[in-house]
Amino acid sequence: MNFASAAIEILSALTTAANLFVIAAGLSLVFGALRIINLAHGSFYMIGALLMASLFALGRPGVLFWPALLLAPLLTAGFGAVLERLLFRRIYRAEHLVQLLLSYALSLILADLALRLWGADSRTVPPPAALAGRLSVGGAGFPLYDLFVIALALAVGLGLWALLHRTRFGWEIRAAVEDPEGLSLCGRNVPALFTAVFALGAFLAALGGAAVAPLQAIGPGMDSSILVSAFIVTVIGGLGSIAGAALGAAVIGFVQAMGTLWLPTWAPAFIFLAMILVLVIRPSGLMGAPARAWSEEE
Amino acid sequence: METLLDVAGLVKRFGGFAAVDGVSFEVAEGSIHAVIGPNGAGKSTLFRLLTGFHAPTAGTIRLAGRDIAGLAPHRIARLGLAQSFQITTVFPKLSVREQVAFALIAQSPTPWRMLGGLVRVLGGQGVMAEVETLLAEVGLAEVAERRAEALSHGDQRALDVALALATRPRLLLLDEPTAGMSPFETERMVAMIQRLAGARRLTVLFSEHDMDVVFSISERITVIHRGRVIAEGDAASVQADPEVAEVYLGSAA
Amino acid sequence: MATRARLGVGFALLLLIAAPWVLPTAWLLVLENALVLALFAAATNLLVGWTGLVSFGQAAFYGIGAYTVALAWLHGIAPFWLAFPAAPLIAGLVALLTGAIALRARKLYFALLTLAFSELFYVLAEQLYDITNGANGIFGAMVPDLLVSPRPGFYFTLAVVTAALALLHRICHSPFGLALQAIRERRVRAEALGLAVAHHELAAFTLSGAFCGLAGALYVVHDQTAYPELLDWVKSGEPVIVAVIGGISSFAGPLWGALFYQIAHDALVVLTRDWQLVLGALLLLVVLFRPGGIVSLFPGREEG
Amino acid sequence: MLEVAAIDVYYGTSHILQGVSLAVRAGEVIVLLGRNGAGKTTTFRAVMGLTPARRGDIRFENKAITHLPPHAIVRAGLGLAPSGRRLFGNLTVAENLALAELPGGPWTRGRVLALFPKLAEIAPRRAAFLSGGEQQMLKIARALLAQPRLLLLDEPTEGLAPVVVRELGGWLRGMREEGLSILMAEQNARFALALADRGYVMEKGRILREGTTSELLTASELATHLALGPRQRPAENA
Repeated sequence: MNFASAAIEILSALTTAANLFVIAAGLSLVFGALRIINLAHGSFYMIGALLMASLFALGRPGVLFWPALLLAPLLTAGFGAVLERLLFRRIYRAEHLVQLLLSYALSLILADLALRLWGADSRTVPPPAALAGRLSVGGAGFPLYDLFVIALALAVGLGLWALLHRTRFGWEIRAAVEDPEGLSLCGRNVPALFTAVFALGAFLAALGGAAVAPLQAIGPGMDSSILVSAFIVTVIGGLGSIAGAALGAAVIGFVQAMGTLWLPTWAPAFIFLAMILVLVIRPSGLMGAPARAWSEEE
Repeated sequence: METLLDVAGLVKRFGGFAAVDGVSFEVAEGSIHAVIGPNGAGKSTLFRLLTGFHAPTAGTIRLAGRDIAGLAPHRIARLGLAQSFQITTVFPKLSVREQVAFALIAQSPTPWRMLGGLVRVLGGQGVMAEVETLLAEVGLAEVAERRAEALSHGDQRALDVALALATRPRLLLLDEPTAGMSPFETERMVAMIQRLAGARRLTVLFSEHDMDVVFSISERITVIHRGRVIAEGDAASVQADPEVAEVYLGSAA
Repeated sequence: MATRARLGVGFALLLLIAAPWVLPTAWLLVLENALVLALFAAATNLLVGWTGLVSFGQAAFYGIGAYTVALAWLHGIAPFWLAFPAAPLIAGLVALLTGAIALRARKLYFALLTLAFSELFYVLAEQLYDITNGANGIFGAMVPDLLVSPRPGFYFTLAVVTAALALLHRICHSPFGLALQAIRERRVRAEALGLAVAHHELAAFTLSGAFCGLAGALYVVHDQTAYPELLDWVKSGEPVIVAVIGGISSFAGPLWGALFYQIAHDALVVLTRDWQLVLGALLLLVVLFRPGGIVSLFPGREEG
Repeated sequence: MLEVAAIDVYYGTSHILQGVSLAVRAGEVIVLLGRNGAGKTTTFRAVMGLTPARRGDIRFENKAITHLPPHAIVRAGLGLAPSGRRLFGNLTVAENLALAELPGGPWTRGRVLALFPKLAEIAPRRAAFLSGGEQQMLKIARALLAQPRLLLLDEPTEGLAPVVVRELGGWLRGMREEGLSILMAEQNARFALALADRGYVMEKGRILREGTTSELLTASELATHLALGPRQRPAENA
């Protein structure tokens, strides 16, 4: 393997990792604030991608790419908000088996509904003309769209950091991670905040799905394949930590790139081995979420 | 009387904060001994150190001469120190009889020996009879078939004590045994403690906020405040201690 | 067991023994599938329902049981009658080793670790092409002819499942089973009472893995094939869902769940393509409104 | 201004409060005395809607608040400074304060910082790293910024050094002069009674006694319930 193709392989792995970060950040955010495990997170990713494909197809080829990239996640976020009000709200205090099963049940239902609405055929969305080319560096042609996905993930990461540390909404989320009751004593409507956080999580999953549309075929089955990867990233980083999600995505990206270069067939196994290794050494991930203050009181 | 529990120079720090800051006291075999102190004095931490749920930063805890500081909770339990908890911690979905039986068989060392039938492994009827004796002793024979979650608060606390007794302890640790109880339930619990200490020759170490209970049954009282022992003695001497009064009534602002 | 329960079990066994002479072959196969699933679910429930350990990786042991029989045949290592009893032993051994690692984590992290192990074995089965035929799977005459014909095959499965369930029932209702329930209810208190909790959890994990392996070996008897998806986490979800739908707090729950699930699945797959939708909706309803599962619908039958 | 009428509160199946009634009039400082586990914190939780009462009524300024969610109760004019280390430890002091500030009342961050100048000094520090006194200050400041007309203080002296306790007394007198009504739960009876107009004594989930400060200071129950004197116990020779 020469340098050029190795560089492209690495970029491709980085692109996957960047996109995984966007999705895992949503999963982690929802876990941190709501203490809920959402196995339907992959469904939001799939719905985002499918909506992207449908919205894109509404206009003349290429015209609606950017509006669809924004609108698909927004619509999914709205849908997520509805699900939070109807279902997830009931199980915040339930044991994790109930949370796992309820969200798994939901993912089954959504997978079937998606199959009904969009059919079994896979769809494609071409990248916009401006990003269709390659950037030539040292004999290697990097697909511009891959670079865009990486830039988008960086923007999402910075945006989330700014949101969490520089806005009142972000302070509320961070406060809710520690002590939702205390937040309600500050006169903040915590249930409404939780709906918003859940919607934001769905938004990030769907954004990941919409952004990945030009890179792969869109169709049924996307949900379960991404879910395991997103969970690995989140768990390696530590559930509930956005920075952890970034770190987890970086670890997975690195492992995947190295695996692809040297032992392509074993790359998937390395990811699981990495997760097992991290959890054995640090049973709550690299940057596990802080426990809620009041649950530790004697 | 022999010393059963000997605590010397016990310290537990969390970060920079010393919750228990050099506590020493002795509990005589067969006595009823109270540890009291205002909220946040360090009683809960002290109890967690004794039962092995925290490892001490420094100091020794000797149970019948053997240092148990830092041992795992189940090891300490096997050495004869049992506790009932401040927040009732019975097993909600098991029946009263089942969980007392469980507490008895939990003393058996390996999982593999427990795979057989209940009665056979327990060595015939003897152990089931012990379950019934224990239930009668704490006054729960009539509700033996009920799930613990369906019991009254007082009965749950009694069950909690029965579970601790099932480990055949030498020292029984009771963390606020009458907390949240009605006056009637409180009297039942007090009577039970006295009966156990009398009939079973059990040593009882307990923490308690209800001073009536403390002064009516304790032979010796250790007062702690801010992680340190500030007074020790019998009821009369502790009541007369000005520092204790200060700690409990507070000082005017 | 209460007299009524004994009578119920005896009656059910009589029905099952009569089944090959009454049911058409297609339905006999459905029933056979249900028996294997019942064992898989009951074995998983030893962890989920009894010990309170939610594992999303029991398919690993199911698959290992299946692959033991299939690989022994493919490479001529051992005859079926040796490979079959070896399957639960090997699955149990792997469970012992992976459990020792997975049980270091708690609750959700434990669930995800079991899932990771399951996926790891899945990848191994898929990538070790020279040994396992990879994604193509293994198929062929790996089972003695006798067991392939419907009636003897059914009776063999029935006999193995009955014996295994009897053993599992015994375990669940032994002092060991009581200890597992105590761990589920309040782990810390069980430890304070002197129970070696970690050893008990590992023992439960190992036993569960062995019984899952046995179920996997029976799957091979039934379908004469082994393929990587048998080890996938989606497969791991199946016994958990079956147990929950049936009712995890009783021994009989997963058995009823398996019967219900298999019949509903095989009937609905013919009628509609929305099996997943129905299953998801059903699971949702059970989790939200009937946490006791199917068995909680029967009057006066809380414990099995 | 606050009327609690015969409320019953349960945690799961255990009956914690049994027919608790109390009242606070505008401008009063009321103290709720009682041992650990007497039900003081639960009473506050019920008033704030954190553990809603199963029976009985709670009215604030003649408006029923029994079944309102906590944030609505806060916005109706009630504030609680909870006991223990209930702060957002990962947020800075400044963030804690900004989060707590609600518009439309007398308390601004500037005014609160004037009352607690120390908080301005430590504004960039994470709340988890504050001393006990600083934490108490921040908790009270936070509760004030929600613009309460009645402030509930749960164990304000808990874990404080004597010097800080005296200082706390000063803050509370200051707040009272600003026209704030205060309902305070305390174990430190002398501290609380020195500040209060009236008080209630709780035991085992019930109100045992109500009276003015001077009545309570001399009442023999107080000595028996809070302090060390043994009480007559009728049937106790089992």
